[in-house]
Order: sequence, then C-alpha cells, then structure tokens
Amino acid sequence: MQSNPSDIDRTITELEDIIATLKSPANRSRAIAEGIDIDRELVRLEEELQQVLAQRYASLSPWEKTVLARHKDRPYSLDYVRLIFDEFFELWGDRLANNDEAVIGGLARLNGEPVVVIGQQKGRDLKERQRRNFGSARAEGFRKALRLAKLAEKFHKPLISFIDTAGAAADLRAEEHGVSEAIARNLREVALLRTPILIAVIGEGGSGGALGMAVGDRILMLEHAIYSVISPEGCAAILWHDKSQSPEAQREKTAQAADALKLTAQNALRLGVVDEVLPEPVGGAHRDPVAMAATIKNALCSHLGELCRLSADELVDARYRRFRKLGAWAEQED
Amino acid sequence: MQSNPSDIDRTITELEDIIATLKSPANRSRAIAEGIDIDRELVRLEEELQQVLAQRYASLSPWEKTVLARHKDRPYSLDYVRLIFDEFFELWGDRLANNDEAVIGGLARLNGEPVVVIGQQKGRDLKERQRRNFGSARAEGFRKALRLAKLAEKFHKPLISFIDTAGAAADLRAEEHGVSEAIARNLREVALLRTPILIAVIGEGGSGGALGMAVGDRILMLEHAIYSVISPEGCAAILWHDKSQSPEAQREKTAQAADALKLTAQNALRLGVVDEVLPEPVGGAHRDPVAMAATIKNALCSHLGELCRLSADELVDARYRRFRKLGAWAEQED
Amino acid sequence: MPRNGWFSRRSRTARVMESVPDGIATKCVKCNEILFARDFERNLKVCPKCGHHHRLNARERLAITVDEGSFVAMDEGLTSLDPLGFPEYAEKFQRACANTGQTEAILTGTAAIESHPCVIGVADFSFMGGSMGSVVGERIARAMETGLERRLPVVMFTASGGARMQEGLLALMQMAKTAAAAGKLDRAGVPYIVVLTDPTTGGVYASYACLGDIILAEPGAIVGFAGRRVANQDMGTRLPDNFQTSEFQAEHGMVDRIIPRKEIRPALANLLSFFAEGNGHAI
Amino acid sequence: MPRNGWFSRRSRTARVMESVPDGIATKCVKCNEILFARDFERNLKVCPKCGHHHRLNARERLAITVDEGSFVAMDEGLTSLDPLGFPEYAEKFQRACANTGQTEAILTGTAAIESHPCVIGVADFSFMGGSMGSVVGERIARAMETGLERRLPVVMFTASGGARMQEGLLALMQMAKTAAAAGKLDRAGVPYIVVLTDPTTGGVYASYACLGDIILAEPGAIVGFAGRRVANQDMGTRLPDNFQTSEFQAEHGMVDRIIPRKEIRPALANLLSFFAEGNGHAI
Ligand SMILES: [Zn+2]
Ligand SMILES: [Zn+2]
Repeated sequence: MQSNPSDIDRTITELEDIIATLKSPANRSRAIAEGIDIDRELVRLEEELQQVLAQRYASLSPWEKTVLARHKDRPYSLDYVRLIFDEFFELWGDRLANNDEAVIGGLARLNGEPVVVIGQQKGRDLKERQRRNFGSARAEGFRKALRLAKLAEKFHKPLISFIDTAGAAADLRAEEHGVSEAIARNLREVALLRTPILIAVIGEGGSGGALGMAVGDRILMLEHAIYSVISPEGCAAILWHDKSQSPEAQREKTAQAADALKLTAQNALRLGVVDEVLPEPVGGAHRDPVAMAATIKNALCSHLGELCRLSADELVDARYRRFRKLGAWAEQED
Repeated sequence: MQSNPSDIDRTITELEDIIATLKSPANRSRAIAEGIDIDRELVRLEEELQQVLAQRYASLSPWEKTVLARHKDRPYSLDYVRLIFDEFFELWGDRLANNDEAVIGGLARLNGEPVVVIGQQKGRDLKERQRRNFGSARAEGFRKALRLAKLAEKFHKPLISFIDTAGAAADLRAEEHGVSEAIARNLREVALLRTPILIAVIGEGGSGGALGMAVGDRILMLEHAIYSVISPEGCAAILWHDKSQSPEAQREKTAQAADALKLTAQNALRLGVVDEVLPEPVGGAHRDPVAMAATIKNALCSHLGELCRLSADELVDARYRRFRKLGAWAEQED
Repeated sequence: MPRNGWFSRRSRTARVMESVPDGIATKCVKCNEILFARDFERNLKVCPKCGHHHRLNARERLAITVDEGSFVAMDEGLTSLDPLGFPEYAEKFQRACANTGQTEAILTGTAAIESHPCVIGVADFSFMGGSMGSVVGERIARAMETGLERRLPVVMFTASGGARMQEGLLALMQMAKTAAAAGKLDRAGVPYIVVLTDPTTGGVYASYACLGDIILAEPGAIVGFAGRRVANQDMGTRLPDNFQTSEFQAEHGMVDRIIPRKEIRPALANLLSFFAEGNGHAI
Repeated sequence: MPRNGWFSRRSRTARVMESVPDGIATKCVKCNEILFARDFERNLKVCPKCGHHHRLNARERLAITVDEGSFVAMDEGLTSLDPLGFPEYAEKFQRACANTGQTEAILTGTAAIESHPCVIGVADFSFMGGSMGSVVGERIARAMETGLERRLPVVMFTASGGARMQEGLLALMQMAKTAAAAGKLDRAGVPYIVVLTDPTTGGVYASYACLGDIILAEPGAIVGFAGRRVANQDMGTRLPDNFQTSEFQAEHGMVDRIIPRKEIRPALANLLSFFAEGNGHAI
C-alpha cells in the first residue's frame, strides 16, 4: 500500500490549484481587466488554504498519519541533519563487514557543540532507495549505529538519533548476519551508554527496527510521525486474514488496525513512550522542512541542556528507570 | 610443499619396519626355529630405534622442523584439549555472522579448575580439512576467539590458547569480512584482557594468523613447533624469486629461508618471544600424544599457579611490558 | 477424551507431560508416526522416529529441568491490562488463561538444577503464542533483577512469536526493558544462559533471547527474526532449507550449542557449576 | 638529470614534493598521461587527469599535512639491528638509508595541524617498502605513549607492505606491540586517527592501521591483508575489480571516509577540533 497524499489533500490540492491558476500572468491580467481585485482575492484564498490545512491536519486519522509519515516528500534524516547542524562529517561502516547505507551517521556540531549523529535513512529516488534498502537496516546498519554510539560515549559527546524506518530488513542476508542479535545488542548497550542520548522519531517508527536505534534519555516525536509494534498492514493480516476481501475492504481493515494500534505521536506520549511531541508546520513537515528543522533543533538544544547537567551514572540510572517502568499491569501480592 | 615425514624418518622407518617384521608370528616362529634369541634381538633393535630417534630429532634442521610441525599425524588442538582437560564443553560461533571451524573453543576444567580454551584447528581427513579451512581462520574465527576470551575475562577464568595454523585465511571472504580488523582487534583487546592467559604453540605458528590468538602472559612452545613472520616458501619467493629453478633447487632455497627466519622454538626462546620450550617425546609429539599432553598440562598448571597470584592490574601491566620490550634496536640520545 | 488404557493406572501427579493427549497414542506432527503416548512422554515429547522436538508448555519444561520441588514462582500476582482497548484482546486473554491454567506467557521463579541454584524463566508458547506483553517483560526484568541482587545465574527458556501486538508500543518497549535488564546482568558479571526452544522469533529473539552469555538451542526449533514467509516475499531468493532454525542460527554464529532435550538439564547443571566456581583471581 | 627549465628558477626549499623528478615533466603511473612537473607538484602528486594518488615519502607527507615548522621529530636515535643475521639485510638497510635520507620506514614526532597539536607518525614506503621492524614498531609505540602521557591525539599515516621479514619473529611482535599501545590509547580515551595511504597491507593493516577511532583513506590506495595474488590463488573465485583498495575496504565497513589528498589536512583539523572540545559532562 503506497502512500497517497490525495487521501489527505484532496480539498487542499484543489485550493492550491486555484491559487496557482489565479497567480498566472494571463489570468491576472484578465482578472484586472475584468475589474476583479485579484490580490485581495489571493490573500483570502491563501488564508482559507492555511485554515483548511490547519483543520485537516489537526484531525488526521491514525491511518492518514501513517500515509503522511511514509510520504515520499517528507523530510528524511539527512535533510534534518543538514538543516539542524552547523557541520556534519559523515562516517561510514560497522568495522566488521559492511557499510549499510540504510543507516547514516557521523560527527556534527549542534550550535557549535560537538555531537555524534546517527539516523535511519530512506532514499529519495528509486536508485537511492535501493542503495539504502528503503531505509530498512540489516545487522550491519545497527552495528554501524552502535559503533558510532560507542564513539560518542568514548569521547563524551551526546548522541542524537533520527528514527525513520518501516522496520529492520527481514531478508536472507539480514538473518544470516544476525539482525536480531544486532538489534538486541544495541538495546542492551545503548541502555547503558554513559553519555546523553536524544531520539527524534521523524517519520515511521517501525517496530524493532526503529527501537533498535531509539533507546535514549529523551524521545521526541514529530506531530504526524508514527511509532508502532507492527505495521497496520501486518496487524490487519493477523487479525482479519481474509484474503478474498476487496481492496477497499482491505484498506478499511488496515485503517482499523492503525486505529487499534494507537500508533500516533499523541498516543505514544500518553503511554509514556515518548517525552515530547513536536508540532509540525501547518500542513505537515514536508511543507516547511526549514521550520520543522528549527523546531527540532530547539527541542534538541533544550533537552540536551537539561541532560548535560547530569552525571553519567545519573543518566544511565534515569534511562534504565525510564524504560523499566514502561508497560501496563495490575499487581496483587503473591 | 606438502609435509613429507620421509625427509626426517628414512632410517627410522627402516628400523621400525624391521622391528614390525620380526614381531610377526611367522617370523618369530622361524627365528626361534633357527635358534635366534628373537626377544633379545628385538630389545636391542628397540633400543637402537630410540637412540636413532633421539639423535635424529635432536638435530632437526629448521626446515625439517617445519615439515614436522605440519605433519598430518601431529596432534592438533582438539587432541590436546581432550587429553589435557577433565571436561570440555565446546561453544560455537562469533555472535555476529558465523561459526568458523578453523577455531575451536569452549569451557573446560584443568585439574578441576574452570578455564576457557580456544585453539586453531586443522582437519585430519580431507573433509574435515575443508570444513576447517585447513586451520586458516577467517575474521569470524578470530572474532569467535575474542568472544570466548571476553567470556573468560567476564567470569574470571584463565584463558588457554592453542596455536597451530599456517596463517590466517587470505581469500575473498576473509578480506570482505575484515580479517585484518579481526586480528588487529584481538591483538589490542587480548593485550588488555583482565585474566591470566596461557599460549601453547603446538605446531605451526604462521605469521599474523597465529599471533592473532597468541597474545598472552606465558607463551609455551613445543620443542619441534615453529613460529615465523612468514612461511619459508613465502620468504624464499621474495628473496630468490627465480621461477625457473628446479624443484630440488626451490626446496633447497626454502630450507635456506627456514634457516634464515630462525623459526624454531629454540630461537623463539632466545629472542624472548616465548617463555618456555616444552620437550617432545623421543621422535616427536605424534609418537606419544599422551606423554606430550602430560608435559603441556604440567607446564600449564605450573604457569597458571604463578599467574593466579597476580592481580588483574599486575597481569595486564606485565603483559603489556612483555610485548612492549620485544624487538632489537640501538638507541642514541636524540 | 476420557482417560483410558495405560493412563488410568497411573497417578496424575506422576505425569510430567501434562499436555500429552490422554489417549493411548498420538501422532508426530513432523513425520506422522503413530507414537504410544507413554513412550512419547518418556521421551520428553521427542519423536523417537524423526527426533522432532514437540513443544512443551512451561510446566512440562520446568518439570524436566529443575530439581523436584525446588521451583518457587515469582511475580504471579502480576496480571495484564488492556492498555489500548485492543479488539478482542480481553477475550483472547481470558481464553488463554482458561486453556492453559496460566496467568501469562511466562513463568519465572527461583529453582535449583542438579542442586545449582538459579533464577529461571520459562516461556509458554501455548499462552497466546508466548507473546511478550507488559507482564511478560516485567516478569523477565524482575527475574533478572533478582539474579542481580542475589548474584544467582539466570536461565531463560524462550518460546515466543514476538511482541504482543495487542499491547502496542508498550509491548515493543518490553524489548528495551528486558535487554536493559540483561545489560545489568552483563555488567555485573552474573551468568545469563538462554535456551532457545521452538519457536523463538521476532521481538523476543531480537531482545533478551539473543543476549545470553551462553545460548543453547533445541534441535530443529524455529528461530529467527521475521518468519520465513516475510523473508521469502522480501527477497525472491531461494531460502536455505534450514532457514530460521536452530541449525541455521548456529551456522551463523548465534548459538553456542544445539542440545537434544534430554541433555539440556545436565548441560545447564554443568554450566552453572562452571560459572559458580571462581578461580578467585583477577579483577 | 641536471636541473633545468622552470625548476632552475625556484629555490630548493620551496619544493614540497622532493621526489618529483627534477625534469620538466613526468608520467602518471596509472594513466600514462604526461604531466608537467610543476602542475604535478602543485596538485600534491595527484594526477589531474585520472586522479591517481601517487605515493609520497614521509617528508612530503609531513610538508603538506602539518603546520610549517611545527614538526618535532621523536626517537630519531633509534636504529635497527640485524637480530637474525638475515641474508643481505644489512646491505639493503644501508641502501635504504642512503636512497631516502631517512633512518627508518617511519617518522614520528609532535606537530600541529591548523594549530591543533597532535602526535603524528608518517610511514615511508620508499624505505624498504615501509616494512615494520623493531624500530618502526618501537617508534609507533613510543609515539602512542607520548599521546597517552600528554593526552594528545595521535595521527598515523600508514604505508607498508607489512612486517619486516628480515627481523623475523621480532618484526611479527611489533604487531602486538603497536596494537597494545593503541589499546592503551583506546582505554584512556585519547583520540587515534589513521590515514591509510597506498599501499597498506599485511601485518601493518592487521595491527595498528585497523585500530583508529577514525580511519580515513586516500582514494584508490591498495589496502588489504594478503595481497591480490595470494587471494586469487587461494580461491579461484573472480575477485572484484576494486579488491583490496580503499574503496573495497570502505564497502566492507573498514574505512570511515575516502578523502582526496587535498582535503585530508582540513579533515584532520576538523576531527582534531571535534575531539578536542569536551562537552564536559558524562563519565
Ligand atoms: Zn516424528
Ligand atoms: Zn593519471
């Protein structure tokens, strides 16, 4: 099920088309000739567009958010890395066997302060998508991330991780090279890493593949990003595995699954899984990546300021307790 | 150049043949019928054999030692593991991608005391040789060894390593998976391992592949084992790279190279590279693996007794200094 | 099915394999061989013909693993909630409880194996596919913390399809929780031994199951990340016959030893004894 | 060849590339393009046509890397012996000294790169193939220990065929020595940066060259374990075209960045500045 912006944007696209049409020189001239105050009309339309956008995006369903989180125009990790940091010196490789390009990372400066950055990276065009395995890391990608995380720890630099993946690779090579082990080891080692760690879930937070790079002290999530234990498609297939359904019915079921999974940022915040939801520009991050990056940067700086006041022992203790308390259970005395 | 015991053992084989022939019931009966004191004759011959063996093996040339160290009947790591330790619980795998069978390892007990054992393992028959890549480890083998070394450190068990390899694998897969990195990392990590480490060079100590598992506190070497920076063949090819030579001339050059490289245990001791040369049974370890294993076991126990009196800091300091001082140089004030 | 035949003469408590059918015979799920129930039980539910290791529930596993009477359960009072109000979760959960007599997909507690004390966890695939929700994760973390506090080795038998979908993100977070607890054991040098049993996949394999100091596996168990079907559709490559089995994982360096069911108890005893005896030097 | 043409008008000291032939022109060893010596020198011996990075000797490398006048050599008084009495070693060694004006196959010392202080080592392939004998190993270990004591980052430019055969086992042991010293840097958190240059193989690649926190490489450099010929004969498999190059090693996760010669100095300055600035929190 490919992302389809028209799901969300039909009214919006109409408005945008009208505005673009009115702005064309020919139409302008004609309007002026006909005595229409075209500029006033345009201002009115732009205002209306903003209003529609704001309303529409304030009430996206979980499934619409899923579509948006996967949108091909949505900014990816490297887009934010370029917009947020003063410098970025990319580093390659896991020092074991491979340089998995589904994961990027390197040394950067945040407002001049050295940090280590890692991220999950989807590709923009087909060639880049293939090169980056559609953002689905294999074992090598998680090991590359861990190598850089350990570099951050060794040199006392904060670690910042951008999450955006449909999930870890599940192909033969991934299994052969131990993708499960690589995720598990990341979870264990990063939980005890003696340096501040900030996570930003910017698009798709897909299951164990996302979590494998998403253990940290503060977990930020963009307003329309998603984070889920399983994809809505996978969940629907397990819950209502009726292959004979029509595409519409299947879609309906998938949307129901998205609802049931509570995969939105707002729900993740409610469950205590994320610490802050970062508002997106009106109409979503892809309409104003620069503004979005500025929001993320502010949040990173502010959280980092707080974390840097803690000792490594305090950081690790708090991080352990943070994940330790997640879950929902009732308890009777034994 | 395949090992050829006849290089060393021609006279000896003749004697052994004679003894075997005389021992056959038919010959015995005939000799007795002819009034020969066959038993006395046999005792005399056995004594002569021992004498010849002792003389012959006391004066092996470096090249003859090379041939012997590579001899297909020479006991391999697993042979000694079975003979020396009370128990052996083999452990597989590097926890990354592979289980390289050129390296074996596991948990064992030495006189009841828990230890961790690793070793380089050649194969006895063709099938096993292929499975074990002729004892030439790839990256995965060195990483398996390191994993077990770290296990020893974590649980405060001594590490014992058996060295017997022509060298690390140099094929495409070895390079792809980072055999250099794996060796280098072993050298670094084992140098600083906080547990006692004993090394026994039992056969071929081939270059970086051997060294990659041969950093330790005490390095023992069997009397006829070899340890070299490069194989005599490789050395001869570099020094006298005349392809047109006859096989005899090439062999002669290889023997010269073995001389020049000073690859014997006796020289390694002189250079300070090994700490003790363990005498082999008369005629070499392959004539009496049980006796050889007993000698190794005694040495391991005695060295371990000394090392166990040291703290981890003392161990690591002494190990660092041990390798730090190796080399030959003159020094003038700058 | 009413009890009849041989079983009628045997006391209920003597039966270790409680999930062996009450009839006189059963069928191997792998080779279809007809097996006498008594032989099957004696053989610990391993098919005598093809060697297939049939699944055990948690109680059966405990019975053949720990010293009789040594198991003291922990955290039985922890029970699941339905944090997302997920469709049909409450019903499925109630059914699982009723069908298995368990309160969750894992049993944890302290026990002894051939007199070696340890903390033990045994997952139960028959309870909602052994899926890891909040209570499973919490029990595992507490078991590990008990190991940490008492410096007792921790032994975990895994059997799970992965994270429990019905608890959403909270289930996913149990991966991080259990791995972090395993990290504490690791740093403290408390031995942690995993036994992978059929099946161990998904978020369980990609968290605490992959982190043992020693990882044993039963022969032929399905062990892997995403399931054969997923890997197949993703790649179009031909998968090896043993893909996502214990044997495949061992070939790829993830398993220390594949050990037949009958030998697991002595192997664990051996390992516990090895780790228990300190040489007393170093660090 | 007598100096003539453009070179006669330039002072000797202004020439950074001392091994550029004294003539007016030279030939690219890779693409055979005829290159004007002055352009070649200005381009730091990188072919302007095909981009081939020609080898630099240690002095040339230092000249284009560190701040002018900042290099202070260490351990120049260390000289090799002939511990095995190896055939022709003494003669070859003397010839190397005479031909290169160096005393060994590596220069070590302290220096500054764009004002960032560091310890630096620069291997010289023109001296006996950059091979690592006792003195090379000792200089590297002492350089690292200096970095450790003064808490100065250590930068190593590698160029070597491997261990020096003529010093036998003692040469092999330099792998262990340099790796152990790199281990001390690692544990102390002193940054260690490696730049792989053409060629870096054998025991050097399999020891200190593989252990940098950051490993940079020049484009197209031969970097590998055993040499293409050996790998080929061992396997019979077709080797990739870029086998045992910087690019191959980068594909296989061993190299952080491939950086053209002109950008190495600023990249090092950038890295040194990154590591020098502590955030001051944690540990
Ligand atoms: Zn069967
Ligand atoms: Zn060229």
